[in-house]
Amino acid sequence: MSFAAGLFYVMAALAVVTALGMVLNLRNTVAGAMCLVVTMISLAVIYVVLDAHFVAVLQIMVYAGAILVLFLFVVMLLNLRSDAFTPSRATAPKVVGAAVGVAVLAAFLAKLPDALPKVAEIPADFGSYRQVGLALYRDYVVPFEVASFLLLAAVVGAVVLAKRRLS
Amino acid sequence: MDLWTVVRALFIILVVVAAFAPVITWVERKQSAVMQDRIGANRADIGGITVLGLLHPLADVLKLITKEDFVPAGANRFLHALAPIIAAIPAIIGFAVIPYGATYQFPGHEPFTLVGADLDWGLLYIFAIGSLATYGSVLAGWASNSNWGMLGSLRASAQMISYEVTMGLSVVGVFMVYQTLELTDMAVAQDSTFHLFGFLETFGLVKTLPGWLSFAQLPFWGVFVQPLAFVMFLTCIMAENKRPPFDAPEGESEIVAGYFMEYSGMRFGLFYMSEFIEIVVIAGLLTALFFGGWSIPYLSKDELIAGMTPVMGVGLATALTMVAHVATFLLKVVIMIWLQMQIRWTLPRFRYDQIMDLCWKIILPLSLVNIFVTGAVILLVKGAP
Amino acid sequence: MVTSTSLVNPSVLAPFGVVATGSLVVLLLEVLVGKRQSFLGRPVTREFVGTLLSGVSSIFLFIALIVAAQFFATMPGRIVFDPAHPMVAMDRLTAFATILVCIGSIFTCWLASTYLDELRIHHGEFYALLLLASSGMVLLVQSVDLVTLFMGIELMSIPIYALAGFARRDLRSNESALKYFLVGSFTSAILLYGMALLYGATGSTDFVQIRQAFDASNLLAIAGLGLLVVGFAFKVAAVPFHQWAPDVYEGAPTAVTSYMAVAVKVSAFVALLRIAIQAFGPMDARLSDLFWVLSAASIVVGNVMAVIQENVKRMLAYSSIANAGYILIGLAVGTEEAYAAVLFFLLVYLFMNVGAFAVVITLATGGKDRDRYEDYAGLSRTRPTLAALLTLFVVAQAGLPGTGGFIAKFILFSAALKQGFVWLPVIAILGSAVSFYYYLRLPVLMYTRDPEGAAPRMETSTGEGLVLCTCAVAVLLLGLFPAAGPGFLSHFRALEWVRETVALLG
Amino acid sequence: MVVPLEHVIGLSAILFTIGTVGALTRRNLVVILMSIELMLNAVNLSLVGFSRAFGEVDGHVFVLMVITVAAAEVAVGLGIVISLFRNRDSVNVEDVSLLKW
Repeated sequence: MSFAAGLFYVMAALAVVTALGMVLNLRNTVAGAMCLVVTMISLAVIYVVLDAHFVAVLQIMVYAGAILVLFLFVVMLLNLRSDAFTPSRATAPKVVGAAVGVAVLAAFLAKLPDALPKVAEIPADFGSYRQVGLALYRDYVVPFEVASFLLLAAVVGAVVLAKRRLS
Repeated sequence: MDLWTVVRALFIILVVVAAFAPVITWVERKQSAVMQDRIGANRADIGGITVLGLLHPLADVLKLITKEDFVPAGANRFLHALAPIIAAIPAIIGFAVIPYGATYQFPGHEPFTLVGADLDWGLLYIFAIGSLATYGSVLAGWASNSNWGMLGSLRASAQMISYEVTMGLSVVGVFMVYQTLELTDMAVAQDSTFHLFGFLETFGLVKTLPGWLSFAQLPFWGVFVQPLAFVMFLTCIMAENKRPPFDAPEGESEIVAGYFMEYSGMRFGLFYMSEFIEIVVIAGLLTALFFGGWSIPYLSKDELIAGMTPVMGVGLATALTMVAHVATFLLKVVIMIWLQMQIRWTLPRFRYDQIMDLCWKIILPLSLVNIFVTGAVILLVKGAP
Repeated sequence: MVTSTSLVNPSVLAPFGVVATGSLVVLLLEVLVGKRQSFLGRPVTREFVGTLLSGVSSIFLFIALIVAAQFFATMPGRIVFDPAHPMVAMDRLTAFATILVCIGSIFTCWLASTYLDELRIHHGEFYALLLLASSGMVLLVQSVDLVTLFMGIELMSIPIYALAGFARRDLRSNESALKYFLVGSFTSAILLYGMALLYGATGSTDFVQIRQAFDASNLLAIAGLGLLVVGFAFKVAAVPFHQWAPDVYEGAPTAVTSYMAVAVKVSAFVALLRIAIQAFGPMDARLSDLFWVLSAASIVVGNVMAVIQENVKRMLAYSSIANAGYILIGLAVGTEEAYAAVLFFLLVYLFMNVGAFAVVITLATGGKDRDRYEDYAGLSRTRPTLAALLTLFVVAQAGLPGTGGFIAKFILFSAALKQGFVWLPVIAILGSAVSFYYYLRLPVLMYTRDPEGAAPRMETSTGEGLVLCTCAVAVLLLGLFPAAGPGFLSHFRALEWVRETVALLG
Repeated sequence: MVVPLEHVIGLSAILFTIGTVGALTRRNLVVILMSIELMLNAVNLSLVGFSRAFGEVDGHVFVLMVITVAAAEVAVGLGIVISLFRNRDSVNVEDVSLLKW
């Protein structure tokens, strides 16, 4: 097994463990958020292994560096200490739900290998910021422009909802 | 990309940069002393030898190591211990992609580049690493179960996220000029000169540049072609480092010491050290982006090697050039460190709302204007792609 | 892979561009006018700013409507943004849906300006968010690529999350926004996973190429299609993915509720229609079965639950679930005639639903909605015109002959029967019979009981009057002359338009 | 490709399931939001995997769009949480019971 493949499996295991840590951690929201940060970073490493360098950097910059900091910011702003949360009461339906989820997942995974496409050869600069940038600005210029309006909507929406006094 | 290269480079950088940091604390003390007409650090001695106070960093480290390592009651012990490490690591590994020399080829050898890791998204790497640095300060305040610490964390997270945005936008003009995100390529591109009045020719105001004007040449450095970007980037990156005048998250006259208030001993030392390491990284980054990196003004690498080759042969000429480049780079870095110190000891702390206004209401629009103007100029000079 | 951009048709984006530009203008205008003492010779008050922004927004929406109508009248086939990477297309379906979305948004603008004053939440951002959401809808109905489809859905949803929580001091509005947001973003993730699996199965995000490469025996393709449909079922609140709708509809400001109930549903259904036709071609049997189940469940649950509601907004929420069920019949049947019936249903649904909500809005006063059944007792004495109009709108929703609701249901059910679907129309007709009870409860209350409690608002603003009149006229017109009427009404051929729209899809 | 595609897509499916179960069973608003983020990340992983398999960067562009949307959603979502919290001292979904869930 090559170094990169080994890295993939290590990071995959880390991602699953921390994701479970985020979901199963019932007491501490900040610890949950930190688990998710580790998930994001390990996914970024996996992206590098999959030759998606630009996406990997953005994953760290935006997800780990900005979105989750925002989560932490809000958790701290609202001063959500661990005792602010009561552990959920009814557990039976949740266990059943989780079991159903696992069953569906298992069925999906069992049939997965036959359904997948063949893996193609890739050019040397695959996933570089140049190649992704060209695709973004030429083929996908419409969604790119729409994204700017989307962000505007988010800015206006967040201000409307969270600002103390509107004019 | 060879992942081992990165790992190796990170190790080298860890050792080198970590060794530099204590020296810079000394520089800072001396600099402030000079500006305030004091003598500055001069007491620590070993057998009466003070060496200009250079022993102070050593004493500091000894003091920090031997101090009580205090964890406040109600703190989250794990995150409290983790936070300083998270703060220090991004600072240390940031230097990996900054080139400290060009690509050299000795006869009979493979060409090599003097840089920790030659990534084709070098600058993005720094941004990504820098965006992780936020966690250190955010977690520190939260984990120590202290209201002052929490206030500091809130301020730090808001300030750092905000300035990350403008920091990225402010250097887009530089990418556009050099057409690359790779710091090594950027340094190579800056290893040349341009005619200060070349625009007269471009816009057809004169047919050919008259001789007396064509002597006016400047190095093709970021600071000359993107001066606005330089000022904005310097502001943003200093705000990212949370040092005065942007030290509202620490603000000792308002919120005691902010996010690292409940830290002592070497854990405090790590926060302290990461700030100083960041100074070095920032200096290196500014050098690479705006001051030509390793390049010597008016004397490009090829000219230098070609000029010396007849005298001493290719091998020695290349080696000398390499030494000269590394020395130039270090000199520039030192100047940039001095610049940061100068700013830190000149300006008073901004109020928190002023910091935010500066980011969103001044730098953000200006950086967008800069991008548009740069784009328009490039379009005029080079024509549509 | 990377192609030249010389062949693009930017005109395809014209309606989207107009609406999106409108949002920028409104945002700037609010800032510029809000700071001044007087503007255009009038003192700047909050009401004035609101009216001004409402007017400006409806002008932009109206321009977009005209542009879309122009496309609808002259467009022979379909043009796409960039032939190599279509992304968005303009054809009759797009134009038709854009017109509906614009009408719905204009109605919302007109209704909002007084209503927001009554609720004391009149901020200019409302109109900017409304226009942004509308631009998302316009993009959604013209998407022919999964990426633009996703961006359209999000550009539509994100402003609406904020709009639902626009009454910031009202806990019910907060919670409505929260629930809509949680369900909406969960849905987005589901939809997105479906899209990713479809991309994996077919190697493309373009509808036409997905259709060419679609292999119904492939696990990824089937899972992706299923998740996509589930995501849309959430968006249109089809049973069993409907639990959020009543709460969200009840808590949101009523102007936003009517917008959600109408514009969101219209654009989501048109997008689903386009996916069903263009990306999956001749209706896959499994897809049809899926729609069958969703449709039957929505009709049954929507109608039964509506009976036991005590709040008019909640009742209308369940009735809109039931209406989603009727519309899904058309998708399950999957013939050209059925699709045309779906479009006609959407057209009628727009007017009768906005009309009903407009009455609720017109009654709101003193910072509160009057949305409980008791509030409507004896309304025929206090506000006789409103009582008559509300009667018309609920009677139309129930599907009594003479109204647009009857024609819409009639052609939908007959299209289903023609295709051999027997049980669905039977369920739907039984459901409609149940719906008589809860719809007609309102007229009974209004005409047989004495007024009780606080008096309703006594004056109707111009905007509200316009909306009510338009809706009433449209509901009657579509009911009496669905094909072509006498005199100048002969230009008004709704049935023919929807048939042409569908015929050109292919 | 250094690892088989089914391992990448499998990992993505596992993460998506964890996120879904978390979003449906947890009652803490911020954790629900984070679970939804995890679901989006799982989607991104499969997009990157498929993109690598096809040798086209379409998937990468899609991922960029998803990241943008995720940022926008989080901004609005946390705004809603803040406005709710101002009116009521809780971020537990079960306490949000004015309207029945």
